[in-house]
Amino acid sequence: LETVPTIKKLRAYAERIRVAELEKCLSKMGDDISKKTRRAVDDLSRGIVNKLLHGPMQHLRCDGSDSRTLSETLENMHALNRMFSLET
Amino acid sequence: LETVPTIKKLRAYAERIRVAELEKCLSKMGDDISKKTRRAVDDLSRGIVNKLLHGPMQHLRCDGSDSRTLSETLENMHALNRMFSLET
Amino acid sequence: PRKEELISQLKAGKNFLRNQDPEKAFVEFKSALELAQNLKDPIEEKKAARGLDELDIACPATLHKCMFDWSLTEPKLLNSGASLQRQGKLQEAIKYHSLVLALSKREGEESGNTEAYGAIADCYTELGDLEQAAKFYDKYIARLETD
Amino acid sequence: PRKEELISQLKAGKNFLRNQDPEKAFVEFKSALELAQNLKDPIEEKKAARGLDELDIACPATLHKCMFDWSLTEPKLLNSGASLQRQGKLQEAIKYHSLVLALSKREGEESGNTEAYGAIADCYTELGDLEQAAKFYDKYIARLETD
Repeated sequence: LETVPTIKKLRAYAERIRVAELEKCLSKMGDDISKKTRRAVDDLSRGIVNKLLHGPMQHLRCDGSDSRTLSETLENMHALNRMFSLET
Repeated sequence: LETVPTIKKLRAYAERIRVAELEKCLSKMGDDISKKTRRAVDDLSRGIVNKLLHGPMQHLRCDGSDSRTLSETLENMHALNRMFSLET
Repeated sequence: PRKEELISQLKAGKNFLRNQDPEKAFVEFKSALELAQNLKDPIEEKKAARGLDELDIACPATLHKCMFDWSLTEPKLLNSGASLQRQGKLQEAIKYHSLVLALSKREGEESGNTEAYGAIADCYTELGDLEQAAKFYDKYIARLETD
Repeated sequence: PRKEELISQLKAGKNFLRNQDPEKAFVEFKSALELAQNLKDPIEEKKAARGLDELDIACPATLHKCMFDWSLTEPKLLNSGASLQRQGKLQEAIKYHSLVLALSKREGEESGNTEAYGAIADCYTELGDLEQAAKFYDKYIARLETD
């Protein structure tokens, strides 16, 4: 359960990037895009983020049934905190 | 320098996801998209991947000037190897 | 008799709203609105629309106009939930995101569920209920690889 | 005199090609091609085109047709580099990606450089030259946050 706040912060970190890049893309495409295109672009941005986060997220949620898994999960958490500057 | 192969593997991992999602998106959008749209969508996919990878990549390339940084960099590498199954 | 049906739907909607059951309230107000439009009864139509508006506090008042098109409704519900969450109205945000889960099941279009599970978990984390948060994050993570 | 210029450009292009300097070879063959087209000299035009084709081994033979439009040329060069890399022709792949770096500077459009730096580093990693790889990864990483 110690890793839960890290999951939240990592989600927020990725979402900020996703929204910023999506807005840049939409402004390049102009106003006259179809609903279908809008949706495809949104799905693209979510698809990439979700699939990239899948591994790290999964490794933040190993149930601590044996001690090796628990300590590894905490190491993963520390590494993610460092690499994405999530502590602040 | 031990982390160099990890950088390569992580890049390849992310690129596979990017290309797969981009192809899904383009097939949804159909054949009649403009060069501008095609480019915007490509930039979107690269932008998200690059900005998400920036943190981890940077933390794989701390120069090992003091031992704390070096051991942290190696921990980051091990965590990334685990989380993205990069060892195989 | 249809007018009576309409009135009982409005009453039921209000009850569900009071008992914090937004999904059922949504269904009642939605069919009341349709019925009132069929009966060309502007007063009752306004009541049904007001019920939907109440349900959708933070949401643009146009929600009920497009609620029959799930591809439009879903992002609006997710946005409303996110905006409530930013305002610190966490319980209400959870209700909105749960509504997405409930309705998406009925609509057979579950692509927004990943986001809904994640957002609900975020709210529970902010509320300090890490057990519940972990439960919803697990559902979120399980969906990250699907489309 | 223009015909002489053309012939000397073709010669220079071949020399650069032999000396493994694809950027300079590209420039020579490209202006020779333009000149031959202006002079309506189909034989020399074919030679210039062949020089460009040789330069672009793995690349579709249409490369020289669109090389004046950088937004078309750049992805082709990056693709050719990637395809050479997959075939294990690592030195050649490095040359292609270096060509992107050199030409993009001249074109003032450097968005493909992130990918080129990364790909060059990948090649050096495969070649076992981790020092060079690290140098190029550092340039790659420094660009990851730009657009």
